[in-house]
Order: sequence, then C-alpha cells, then structure tokens
Amino acid sequence: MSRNRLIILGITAAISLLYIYMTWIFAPPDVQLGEDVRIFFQHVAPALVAYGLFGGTLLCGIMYLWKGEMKYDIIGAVTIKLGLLFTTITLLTGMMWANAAWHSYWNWDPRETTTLILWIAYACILAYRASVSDRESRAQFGSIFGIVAFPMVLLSYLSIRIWDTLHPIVIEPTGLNMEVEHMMTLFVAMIAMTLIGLILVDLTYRIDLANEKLMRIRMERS
Amino acid sequence: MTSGLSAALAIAKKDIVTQFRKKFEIFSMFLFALIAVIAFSFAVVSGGSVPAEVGSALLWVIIFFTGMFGFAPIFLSESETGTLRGLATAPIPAWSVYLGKVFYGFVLMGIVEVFLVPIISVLFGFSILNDPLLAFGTIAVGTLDLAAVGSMASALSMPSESKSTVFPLVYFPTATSGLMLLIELTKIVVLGSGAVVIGAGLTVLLIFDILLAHLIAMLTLSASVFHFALSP
Amino acid sequence: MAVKAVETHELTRRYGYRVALRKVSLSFTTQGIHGLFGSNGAGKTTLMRVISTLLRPHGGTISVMGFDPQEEAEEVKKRIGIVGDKVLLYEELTGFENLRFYSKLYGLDQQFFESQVEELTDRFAIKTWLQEPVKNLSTGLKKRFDIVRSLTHNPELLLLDEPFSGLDKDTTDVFWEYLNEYRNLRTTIVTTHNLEYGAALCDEYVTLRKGVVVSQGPISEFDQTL
Amino acid sequence: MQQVELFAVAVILWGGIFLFLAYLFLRMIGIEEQLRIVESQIEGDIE
Repeated sequence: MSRNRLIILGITAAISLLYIYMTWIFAPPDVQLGEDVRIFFQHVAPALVAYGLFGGTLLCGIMYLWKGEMKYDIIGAVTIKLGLLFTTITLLTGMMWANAAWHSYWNWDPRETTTLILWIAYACILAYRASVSDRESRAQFGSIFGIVAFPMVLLSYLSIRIWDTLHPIVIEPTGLNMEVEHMMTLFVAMIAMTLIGLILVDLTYRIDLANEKLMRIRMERS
Repeated sequence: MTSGLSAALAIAKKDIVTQFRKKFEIFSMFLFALIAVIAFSFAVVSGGSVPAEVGSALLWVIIFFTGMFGFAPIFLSESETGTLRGLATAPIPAWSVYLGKVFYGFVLMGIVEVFLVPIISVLFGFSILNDPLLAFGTIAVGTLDLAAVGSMASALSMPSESKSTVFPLVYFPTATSGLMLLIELTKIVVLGSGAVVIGAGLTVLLIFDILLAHLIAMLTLSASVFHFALSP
Repeated sequence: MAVKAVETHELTRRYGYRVALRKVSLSFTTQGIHGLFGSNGAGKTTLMRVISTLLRPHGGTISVMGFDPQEEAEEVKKRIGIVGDKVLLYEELTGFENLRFYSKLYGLDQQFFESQVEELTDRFAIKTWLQEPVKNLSTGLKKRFDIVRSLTHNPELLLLDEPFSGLDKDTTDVFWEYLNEYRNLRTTIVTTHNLEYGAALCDEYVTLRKGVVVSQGPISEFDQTL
Repeated sequence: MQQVELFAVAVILWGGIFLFLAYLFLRMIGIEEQLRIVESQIEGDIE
C-alpha cells in the first residue's frame, strides 16, 4: 500500500462524509418532491460515473488494439464490471425516484428503457468474453466489441432529447436547471462517486492482474 | 480505394451466387419470418385487428429476428470452412472484406423483405404508402444498418466456444440502438407525423439523421477495427 | 545485394501468456526451397502466420521480401501464395469461378489470369473439372485446385504448411515435380514434421522446438537423427 | 417516501458500497500475498 494510495483513500473518505452530510442534511427539500429529492443525488452521480466507465471501456479497447498490451484489456474488463455495478445502482435509485415522482416503479420511459438496454448490452459483453477461452482472442475481440457497443451509451445519454420523456432534463445547454444548494450537493456527489469509482477500478484491476499472473504461472508450470 | 470497392463487390457477388445455389437458406429465413408473424399475432391481435402502431413496430422486430438467421452465418460459415484465411491473405484492405459482407447481408435481407413487408402490412393492416419516400428510405437505411451490425456480430462470434448462442448476445447490444430509431420512424410513416408524439422541436428528419449517423458510425467503427477481427 | 525472402530478428509471439515463438532469428534467401521442421506445437505454423501477415509479432522484427508484414501488409500479400491444411475454396462455386473470384481479389489482368489458368490446370491435370462445383470433386482434386489457386497470381514466395499431409500419391508426385521445376525461379517455404520428405525436397532447413530455433543450415548438414 | 425509508435506502446503498470496498480490499491483500508466495517459490526454477 503506497503512500499516494493512502492519501487518495483519505480524501475519498472525507469527501464521501461531506457527500453524506450534504445529501441527507444540508440539501433543502425540493418544492415538489420534498424529501424525495435526496434520492436524486444517489441517482445522477452513479449514472454519470457509469457512462464514464463505459467510455473507459471504449478507450481501453482502442488502447489495447493499438498497443497490444494485456493490461489495457484487463482494465477494459474491469470498467465493464464496475460500469454494470453503477448502472445497477442507477436503475434501482431511478426506480425509487420514479415511484416517488410518477407513482410507478417502471414506466417504460425512453430513459429507463435505454438504460436497461445499456445494462443488458454490457452484460452481454461480459458473457461474450466468458465464452471465448483463448486469452488473446478474448482480449482482441472483447476490445472490438467494447468499441462497437459504444453507440448504445450515446443513445442512452441522448434518449431524453430524442424522445418525449417524463425524465427531467437537468443539464441544459444554458446550465444546470436547479437550485444552488442542490447544485453544490450534486457537484460534491459527483466528485465522491468518481473517486469511489476510481478506487474500485484500481482495486479490481489489481485483483484481476494478480489473478492473471497466478494463472500464467500455473500454465507455465504445467 | 477503388480496388478495395471492387474487391468488396466481388465478395458480395460470390456470396450471393453461393446463396442462390443453396436456395433453402433464404427460403427458410422467409418461412421463419412467417412463423414469427403468426406467433406475434397470438399476442397482439385483439378483436380481429392489430393496432397500426403495434403492427408497424412488429415489422422491425420480425426483421430483427429474421436477421439473426441471415447474418449469423456471414462469417461463421467462412471461418468453419477455413476460407476466411483466403480472404485474410488476399491483398485487399480488411474494410473491403467487411463492406462486401455488408452488401451481401443487405441484398439477402432485402430479398426477404421484398416479400415480407407487403405480407406483414396486409396481415397486420397498416400501410407504409402514406409516405413512400420516407418508408423506402427507412427500410433501405434500416436494412443496411442491421446488415452492418449483423456482419460485425458474426465476425465477433467467430472465436467463441458456443458460436450460435453467442451470436444473439453480440447482435442484440449493437443492433438495438438502431432498432429503436427504426420503429419510431416506421410509426411516423404509418400514423403520420402529427399522430406520433415526438420530442419538442424534433422533426422526422432529425430522427432519420440520427439513424443515418448510427449507420455511418457503425460502418466506420467496424471497418476501422475489422483488421483486428481478420487476424486472430 | 540480395533481399532476403524472409528475415527475422528476435521474433517473439505469444498466445495470451503462452509463448509460441521465443526470440527467433533466421533468414531465408530468395529462391530455393526452405524447410521449416519441428514437431507439433514447435511454432512452425505460428511463424508461417506471422510471415503471411495474419499474426502480429509481439517483439523483434521481421521482413518478408523486404517489406514489413504489418506495416506494408498488402505489398506482402500480393507476393505470397499459401497452401494450408484446409482447402480455401467455396464448395458451391465451380473451380473456375473460385479461381476467378480470387483473381479479382488479387486484381489480376483478365488475359494474364486466363493464360495462368490454362497453363496451371493443364499442368495439374484438372482442366476437365473446371466447370464442376467444388463440392462434387474428390479430396485430391480439391487439393489440386487449391494449389492452382495459390499459384494463379504467380507469387514470388510460396508458403506451404504441411502440404503433403493427406495428399494422394498422384497429386504428391505432380506437385513435387512442379516444386522441383520452379526451385530456382521462386522462393518456397515448406513446414513439415515429416523429415524424410523435408530432407529430400529442401535446400536449406531450420528446426524449431518449443518456439526456439534449434539448428539451421544447408540440408547437407542436416542430421535426421536429431 | 418517509424520511425513515429514505434513511434505510441510504444505509443499504452506502453500506453496500463500503462492504464491497472492504471485500475487494481484503481479496486484493489475499491474492497479492498468494502471488508473492508463488513467485518466490518459482524464483529458483526459472532459468
């Protein structure tokens, strides 16, 4: 455990505490939604982090194909797994919020549908990767898949602009469409979630890397 | 560039000739589509008719599933017989192999659709002739889009252990984004743009543009990484 | 100065974590028949695939006819012909259609293509079978068509991966005679685990074992007992 | 939703994240230890 990692862990812990304080105590109840607005921060931040992680999958895919180093493929696989985790959180909190705002957990709203498709799409990549036993092909074809699946992320992000939707459009071209306190809270939430996401990526990457090394040693000895 | 295109055409022509000598494959695709029509009819027919917006959406769902049969063997058959190595060692750019297969998939699916679209529109009772230009454009671009995605999916399922089960797993995530747009467009064609509620300030043309952008994105993305799919 | 047909320096290739070629340095001169010997899993096929631009090397350098197989793949592909264990023909098409299809991929001139087909099909005694769909042909005839396919564009470098395995007597004889005749007109690289054939056919040899070059030199120095 | 329910949701969410973090952390320590042992074992074997 290096010093830098400890520092980052400390910062993350501090910001996470601030995040909890701001979401649950500092942020004022919303005019329409009342206390339910607190779900909002748990929803938007993981969603954006998930998009970021899937963007990471795209980048890692390009880097792997370009450089041919296995580490990019391992990071790519890690971003898919964690992206799925954050998409799950997004979906669950989104359903709670939908229930609070529209009195139904699932409305087949374009945003909900595309996010669910996004979840299935990246789960498909994971399943696909598991079905390719040759390590080299898995890395190569998994990277290609990670690249060609990316338009789905864009469609999910843009879905609320393409279709008429119940989902509020928070990020307007003119700026954020909300109260100042909520904006501050969301900002802190974003930083906290991003840091937590990065730490998760780092940890999972190291586990997978060690796993691969162990596997390699076993294969070489056999 | 021109040599790549002529090579792509040669590949497409070769595949189409092969397909016509086999015959049964294209015919069974068509039969599958009819079976799907019947199967869906159990779910959606109420009072002897199908709501137009459901029928027009089902058109694409059926084409999507029929495509699974048509597109899956595009590269799988070549990799099984080993002839893919012949294409990979020929002095042509990788994108022309991909493009040739997309052309082939487009023609194959197009032949099925020539029969399928009128039959479905009669059975499900909707008309795509309200706006023939848009309808034709949507079907052409949509089929090309599905062919682009399907060829890539077929190439991706080559290294997998269980090729036939994996193909839908690859086809679905990449094709769904286009499918959603296609269904939306066809609904507009069938119901008229006034009847379909689309987002404020959005026109039919914009959705069509997004579909085109999706097609171009899929084509360029796949073509630019296809080099890596040919040399495993 | 003569450009080497194939020259590698510390060429390394892995499959995932398994090393298939470990720092292979070798060179084949232009012209003559060169043997690539070794048992299964020695890395022969991997090396052939790296030469034929299919696999990207993970380390070291390689040049084929003076070109880099990765950077200048098309230049290399134009100059090589490949016969592998599988017949690279389409079953539904006739022999002639197969050859014409490949000639289009290679961008051959129509006249050149026809004269080549004329000459080669005559040579391999398959002229009468040209209009027959490949699926109706016997294995030996398919193999002959496959050899003709690899020769139609008159490659400078012919890569033969286990060419005689599963080949009937007649076809082997015809092919053997052909290779002998073109010994000094074309570079040929043959991989084989059958050392008898190899020793009789080749001018130079390289032996691989577990991805490492064990020995190389002119065939007169080749010791079969190794 | 009541504030109590929201609070429960928050506890589950954050508890989940931290449990996951802790699990990953322990697993990382475990597997890197294992790797170190295996690597020190084979140090003699390789060339």
